[in-house]
Amino acid sequence: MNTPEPLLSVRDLSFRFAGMEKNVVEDFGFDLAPNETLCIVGESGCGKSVTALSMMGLLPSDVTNIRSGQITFEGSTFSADDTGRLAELRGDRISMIFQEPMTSLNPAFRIGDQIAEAVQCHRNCSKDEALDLALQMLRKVGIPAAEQRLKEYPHQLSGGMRQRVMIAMALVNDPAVLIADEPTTALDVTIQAQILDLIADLQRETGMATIMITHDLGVVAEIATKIAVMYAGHIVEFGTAKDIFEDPQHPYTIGLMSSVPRLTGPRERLSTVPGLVPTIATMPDGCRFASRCPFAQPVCNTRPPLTDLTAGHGVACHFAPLEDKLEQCA
Amino acid sequence: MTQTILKADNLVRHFNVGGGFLRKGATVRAVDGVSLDVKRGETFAIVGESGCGKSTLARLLMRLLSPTSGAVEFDGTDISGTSGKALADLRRDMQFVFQDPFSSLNPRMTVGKLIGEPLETHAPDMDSAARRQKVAELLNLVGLRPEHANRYPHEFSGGQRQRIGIARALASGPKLIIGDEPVSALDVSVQAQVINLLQDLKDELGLTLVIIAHDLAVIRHMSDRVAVMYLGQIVESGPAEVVFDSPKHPYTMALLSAIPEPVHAKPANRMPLTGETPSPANPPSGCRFHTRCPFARSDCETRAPQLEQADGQQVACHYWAEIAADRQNETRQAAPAPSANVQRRFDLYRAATRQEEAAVNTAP
Amino acid sequence: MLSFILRRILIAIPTILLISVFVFGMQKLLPGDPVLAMAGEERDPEVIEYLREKYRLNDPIPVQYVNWMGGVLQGDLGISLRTNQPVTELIAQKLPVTIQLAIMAMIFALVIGIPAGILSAVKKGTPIDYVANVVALSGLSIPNFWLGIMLILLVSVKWQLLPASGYVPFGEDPLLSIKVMLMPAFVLGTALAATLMRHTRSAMLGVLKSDYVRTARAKGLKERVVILKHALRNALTPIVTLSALLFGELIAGAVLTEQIFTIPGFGKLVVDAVFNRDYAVVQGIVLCTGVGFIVMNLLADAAYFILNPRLRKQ
Amino acid sequence: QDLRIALQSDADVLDPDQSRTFVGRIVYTALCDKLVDITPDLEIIPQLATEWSWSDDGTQLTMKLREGVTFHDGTPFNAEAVAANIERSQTLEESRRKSELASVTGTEVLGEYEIRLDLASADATLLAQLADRAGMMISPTAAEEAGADFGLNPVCSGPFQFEDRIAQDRITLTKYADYWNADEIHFDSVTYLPIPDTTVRLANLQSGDIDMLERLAATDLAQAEGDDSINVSSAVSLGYQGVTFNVNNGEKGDNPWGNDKRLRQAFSYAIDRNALNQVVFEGAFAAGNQPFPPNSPWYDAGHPVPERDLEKAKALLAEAGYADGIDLEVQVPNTTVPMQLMQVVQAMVAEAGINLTITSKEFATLLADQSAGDYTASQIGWSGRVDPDGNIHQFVTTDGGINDSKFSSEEVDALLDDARASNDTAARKTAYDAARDILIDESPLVYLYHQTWIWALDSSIEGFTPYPDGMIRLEGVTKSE
Amino acid sequence: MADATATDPVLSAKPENRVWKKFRSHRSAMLGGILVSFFVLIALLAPILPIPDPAATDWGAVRKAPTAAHPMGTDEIGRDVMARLIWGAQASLLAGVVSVLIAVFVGVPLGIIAGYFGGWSDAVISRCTEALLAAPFLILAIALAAFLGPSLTNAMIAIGLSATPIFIRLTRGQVIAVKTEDYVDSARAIGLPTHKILRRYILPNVFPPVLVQATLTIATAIIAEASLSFLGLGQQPPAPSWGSMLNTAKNFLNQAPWMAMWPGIAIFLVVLGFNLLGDGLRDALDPREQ
Ligand SMILES: Nc1ncnc2c1ncn2[C@@H]1O[C@H](COP(=O)(O)OP(=O)(O)OP(=O)(O)O)[C@@H](O)[C@H]1O
Ligand SMILES: Nc1ncnc2c1ncn2[C@@H]1O[C@H](COP(=O)(O)OP(=O)(O)OP(=O)(O)O)[C@@H](O)[C@H]1O
Ligand SMILES: [Mg+2]
Ligand SMILES: [Mg+2]
Repeated sequence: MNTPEPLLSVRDLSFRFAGMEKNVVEDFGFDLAPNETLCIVGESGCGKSVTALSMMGLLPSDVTNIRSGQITFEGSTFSADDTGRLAELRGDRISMIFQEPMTSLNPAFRIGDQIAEAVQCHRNCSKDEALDLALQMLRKVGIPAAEQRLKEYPHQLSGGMRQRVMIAMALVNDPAVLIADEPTTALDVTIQAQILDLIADLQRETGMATIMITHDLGVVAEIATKIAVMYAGHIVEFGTAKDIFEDPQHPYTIGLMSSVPRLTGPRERLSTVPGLVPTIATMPDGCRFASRCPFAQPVCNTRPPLTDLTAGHGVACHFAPLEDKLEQCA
Repeated sequence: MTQTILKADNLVRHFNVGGGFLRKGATVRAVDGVSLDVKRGETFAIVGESGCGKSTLARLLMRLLSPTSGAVEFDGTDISGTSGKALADLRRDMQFVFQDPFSSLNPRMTVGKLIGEPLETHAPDMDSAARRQKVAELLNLVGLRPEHANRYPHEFSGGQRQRIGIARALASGPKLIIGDEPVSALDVSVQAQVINLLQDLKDELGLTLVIIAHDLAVIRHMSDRVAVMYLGQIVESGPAEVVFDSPKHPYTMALLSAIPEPVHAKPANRMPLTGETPSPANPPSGCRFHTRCPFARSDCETRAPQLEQADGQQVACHYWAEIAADRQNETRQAAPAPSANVQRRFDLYRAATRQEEAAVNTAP
Repeated sequence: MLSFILRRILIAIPTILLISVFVFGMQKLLPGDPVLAMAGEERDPEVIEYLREKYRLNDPIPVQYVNWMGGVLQGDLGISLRTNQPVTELIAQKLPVTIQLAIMAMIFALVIGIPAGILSAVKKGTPIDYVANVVALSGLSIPNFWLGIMLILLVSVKWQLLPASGYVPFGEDPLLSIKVMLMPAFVLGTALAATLMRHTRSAMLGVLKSDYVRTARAKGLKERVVILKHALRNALTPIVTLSALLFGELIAGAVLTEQIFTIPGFGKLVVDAVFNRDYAVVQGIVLCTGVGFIVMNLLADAAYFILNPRLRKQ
Repeated sequence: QDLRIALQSDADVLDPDQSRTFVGRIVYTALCDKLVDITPDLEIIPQLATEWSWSDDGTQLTMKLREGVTFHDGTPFNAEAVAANIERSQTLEESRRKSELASVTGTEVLGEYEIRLDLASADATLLAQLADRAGMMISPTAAEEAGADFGLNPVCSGPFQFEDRIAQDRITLTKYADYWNADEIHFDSVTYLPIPDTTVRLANLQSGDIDMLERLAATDLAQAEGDDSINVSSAVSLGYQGVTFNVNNGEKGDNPWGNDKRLRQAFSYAIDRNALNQVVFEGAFAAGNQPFPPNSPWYDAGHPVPERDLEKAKALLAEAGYADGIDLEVQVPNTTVPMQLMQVVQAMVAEAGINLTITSKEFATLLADQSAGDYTASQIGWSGRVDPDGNIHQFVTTDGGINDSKFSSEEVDALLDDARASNDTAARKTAYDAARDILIDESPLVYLYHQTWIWALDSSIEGFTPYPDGMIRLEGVTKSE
Repeated sequence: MADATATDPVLSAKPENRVWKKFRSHRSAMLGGILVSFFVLIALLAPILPIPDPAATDWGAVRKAPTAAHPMGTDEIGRDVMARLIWGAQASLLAGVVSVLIAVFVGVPLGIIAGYFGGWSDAVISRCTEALLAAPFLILAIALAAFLGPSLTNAMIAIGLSATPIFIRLTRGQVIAVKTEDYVDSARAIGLPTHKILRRYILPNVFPPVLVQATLTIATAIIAEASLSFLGLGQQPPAPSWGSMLNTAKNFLNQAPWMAMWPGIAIFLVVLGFNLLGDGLRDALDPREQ
């Protein structure tokens, strides 16, 4: 597979919360080329949102503590805790859709103004032009009666509409990289499809790269070029959509995929990943999934590195490739 | 004991919006004449477009909002007028999971307190040790750790908070839970846990569920009956399997066709919905869906359809029969099953898990 | 809007009645005899009796109240027992003075207090925060008279920069008028500035943690805009309530400052009137401040509406 | 040229007949001429009346009036005007001057510029009254017109006429061009500014915002004297400050302090009046034990200001049965000086075994309680009158209007009534001395000190003469540029 | 899933401890605590400290600048300023703290009721607040002095009452904002009785500005005590309080600046102490604060 020049790459990103001894997210990294879509999936609470925030330089500095990491964006490399650099980029070159649609909009301002403001702070244009752009954007994300909504306040919108406003706000400046944290969770499937199409269109038009955090494997299957599966702050498996969907290797990936309810066929009891994620404080030093892994062996007390199984398909498991190793064990 | 546990009769809720000091605002018809009844022990699902009034309906059913008109009956008693103590008591039997896990938890209370609170309210005799114990159990049940009881909501991820909300709703041992997208923020494995949990509770305790969700796979998996809403009204309802297998209303069809499947390289064959979603402040005349309906005819613009019986389901469309006839051969394609390779791994994994569980259960 | 205002006016009527009854009753219960205070050193019993009759002080209190109220309805607030001036005239004379003082003090307070509060919230835990807090709290702890006298001694006596005291009507010579009021307004404003600063700081600290501030940052807005627009706007609710209240307190609290700088304002009028048991004056003033408070509250409520769109529904 | 004078407080109504404040009188000095005036030595001298004579029995006072005098509104001043003024003082319902002119039964206009006052009985105090508000002449036309509202726009015949007043801010008077003694007046206008705070008053003088001030705080004296640009003048006042005991005023009079004069004597002995003066007033005031200051001709030298005598005080207490001490509650006006004063007294009498508690009250309350007899002891004073009678008669005679102590002694009543009726200074003095013997023994009022009026003036002001009545007379006062 | 039920020490680690721990590690709060305790200690220990009698006058040493014998100088009638400062601590602290407590305990509940329930209760409470606001403090104080008699307690009541309206209004405003939050709905949804909603959901979320106002009002209250004692309502002479010391000092700012300086500094430090404590408490109670 020929890899195009990456637009954004992240290396060795680790950070922790103040007062904790272990990193919440450890050795996180990926390369992302224009037009590509990286989907991050994983256990809820595994650190997807905080990772996204760290790439925006928006982690609250008093509670989080970046231990290491470099970011390369459009050819220049800087340290992950260089919030100044990130601040220059955000909103313009890199923008983000937050997971919390309800609280992420300022209750005191009309949504039109909030979007227009994002335009105006990066472009030299009049308020009217900005509002106009905002209106177009609201239409694009499928908000009904967009002219009127433009003048409304966040509390007057339903959850899904707020989410779309957030999306409009993030996309309005044609960013080079879009980080979307569960952007369609609050939306119905028709609108979800509309948004995904919109993002895809933009990607085609502008070469925007997207990092998408989502739990909906259907969405992942539809849009991902690359997938990172995270568990407890580690990337446990990384690969193309095909790799992950057709050749899942890590036990967590498998567990995850097998728990998806099906749209067809009999309604049987869903399979799950049993057990609980350890808290950060009690997190084992070895494989973080070991305590819940049905295949766990003593060797799992050491941390398995993310090693490439095939080019671009990495798995952090002592037992990959799965069948071979399992058979060996058996 | 009646069959019906929750009944809504022509519920209407309007909001006045946009009125500044001087301007006269518009009226949003968030819920505009919804009738439904939920049977004891069933799972009733409500799906629909964002902003079509699902959350508002749920709040009306919970009496968190009072209806502009119409009535809600719970367990045979009209609760539209109850207040104070009676209402509080009612809430032991009737619980709500909020849509937004971020704003619906008091930021200044620990998770333990938040979950312990319904217990304290509805089981005041319980001593505090027992309560802590119960909270720990509840946390466990939703896949969180008992240690988490001492943390505050902001220290949790979205999915974790949503689980806190679910634990909270389960705490008082309600007969009915109304969940406003209760599993939307959960990853699929936890989602599976929660769905299984709800299923178990339903089976063991006869819990009734009203679920609002966007994830149709979840709906299909969980629910006995489904109602599809569009712009404040129910356009189709019926047993889940029937609705999923042979949708009668064009909107339902569009909805179902838009579901992304978690399988690689499956071409999407969506039924396109054209046009903008109309505003609930100014709903289209006649059939509210006519502006976007691919099958719309001229009289749809003027004549508002009523819900009518149609092969075991109810549809609000004048031409459902004809459309159904048209689409006879276009039955839903079964999603391709996972490849054999993947399926084998799933089986392997399940087997290993079962083994593991058995081991844990037999351990002293 | 109109109906809102009308409703508020309707509500205001019982409020004012309540206030006037309350104060009237209170006053009449006070020890000390207005006539005795008026009679002078000699306290001629004949004069005392005459004055009692003249001002109808022998009537039962409810009758006195009704009489007074009857006058009020005809726009007559009675006359000052002390100077024989009509109360309306007195109020018309003093009110602009105090309002000017209060406005200038308020401006001082807002101009100093809010930026300082924002700064110390943004720089929480840094030396700037500590300094701002210490300065604010000392502003609060330094009694007005001390600050006032020190300023007079320094600015007027030593440097001869500003007049030591007195008052020039704004209409007469606006510049001089403002100059004369500078020191008193500053003195009056310090404590207020401190209060505003502390409240702003606290409210900002809360708001700075919210998600929408993060959103604003994510848009790439300058930190300044994030703070001054997005955060401040939401932090303003308690500050607005407070400002409205404080403005009212300013008028009442200007006494000491007016005393020191010899400003013929409301505050001094009230105090003298109370000490001399000049009932009509007290009553008139209270009526006036009552209306003032109602107006301030109205403004504060209107500000709520503007600041918090969530309240605007229905 | 404008002269700016800072007063300690704002004047009340500017109607001499209704007025009751001390500062009001200061303003009248410039605004209203009186029939007679006083010298700094308290001798009565002509002002609007050029000469006068008493009938032999002292019941008729004939006065010749100054000619060519007009009121500020142009109304000529003449005997009719005097008659009208006296009638107004006596009959205006609001008049506070009634008691001062109580002895006058009628007037007789003898000519354009001659008038006779008829008295019920001899009244030695009358001339002194006419040297004050009772003798101030206001324009009869204006008075007729304005009635009781005269004070809003007073019209007199003094060197300055009323211009403008903003309550609590200023009273402005402008020079009256047709004043009979206009040559002596060197200012075009005079502005009175009430500045209550003593420190601020001084600061205003130092910053040049005012030209002079009255009642400089004794504690600021040293500072003012040290300042080259400020001159200080002073005069011991006619008034006094002391403690009034409730001897017989209502139920509360029935207490050890009211019943046993030994206690009151002990109280007086326990106080070191000179130390008091030193501590509170830096020695600038005058210690006192009588209603007249020691420098007054009426002072009874037979009872000099006593030295403090703790032993005697203790002995008296023991004699009265309070060897182990006794409580005393004193009500005090809630202003700085009285509070400070009483705290010093408190400390002094404590050494004798008197446990003094101070109750501070704002003045209106204090006055009401005092006249109602709801007190044991009260710290209060008197601003003083030119005639000795004004400082003593109403306070200790049985029917005295301000006898809040309700002290009553037939002997004292007789002596003071006699003194009032006589025009013979020596005879009056004897009577007052005789009354003093009793009063000092009974001590219903314990006198503590006499205030000294202190004026501070800009050094450019010349020709100012301090008077013991505390007034500011502007004749001859000049300001150099 | 079976493992975690039978637990464990973590469960008993009460969140209260966390608040306390956070509070303890808050540096400026600790400084505030030290300041306040210092003055409280002084106030309590006044009788046994080796200082002169605060009422003992010395005619020979009136308004003397600080010396070894009188480290803070003497006052206008020759009393030791330091002794008076120490003895005055009690009255001033009481006046400051108790009157603020009165205002808070009366004002906050009323504000909550007015804000949360709206309608009639709001109308009645708001109207009364306005009436109270419009009534001059002086009248209230003189009337109370006359009817309740002169005591520190009554002074505290008077100050407390006059400070109450501000707390009512402040709380009301906050409540109106907070009650629109989703989490309040969530409390209603679980059927929490109203009084608990008010206590657990509304109160903690309206508390920060109230706390700030309370710590600020302490300063005003300490100073107000002095004006009341002049009206015969507070501490009566010769018993000292900082406020009345300041009040007297006013007349001697030129000649004896130290008379105003020491009580001024004392008030400042106490107020600073309480404010720092307040900040600390606020931070400790705010879970989002590290
Ligand atoms: N302020 C904080 N203090 C301590 N722990 C925190 C804090 N914020 C988040 N966490 C923890 O960090 C972890 C990662 O949180 P994050 O929000 O990134 O999860 P997520 O992967 O986005 O989950 P979800 O899919 O549910 O949104 C969680 O376990 C959460 O409990
Ligand atoms: N408090 C309110 N004031 C004004 N309008 C409101 C209010 N709450 C809801 N609405 C309007 O009512 C309509 C229905 O909102 P609701 O939240 O019920 O939608 P929903 O179906 O839950 O959508 P979603 O799936 O996006 O959550 C929307 O148009 C919304 O703007
Ligand atoms: Mg997340
Ligand atoms: Mg919703």
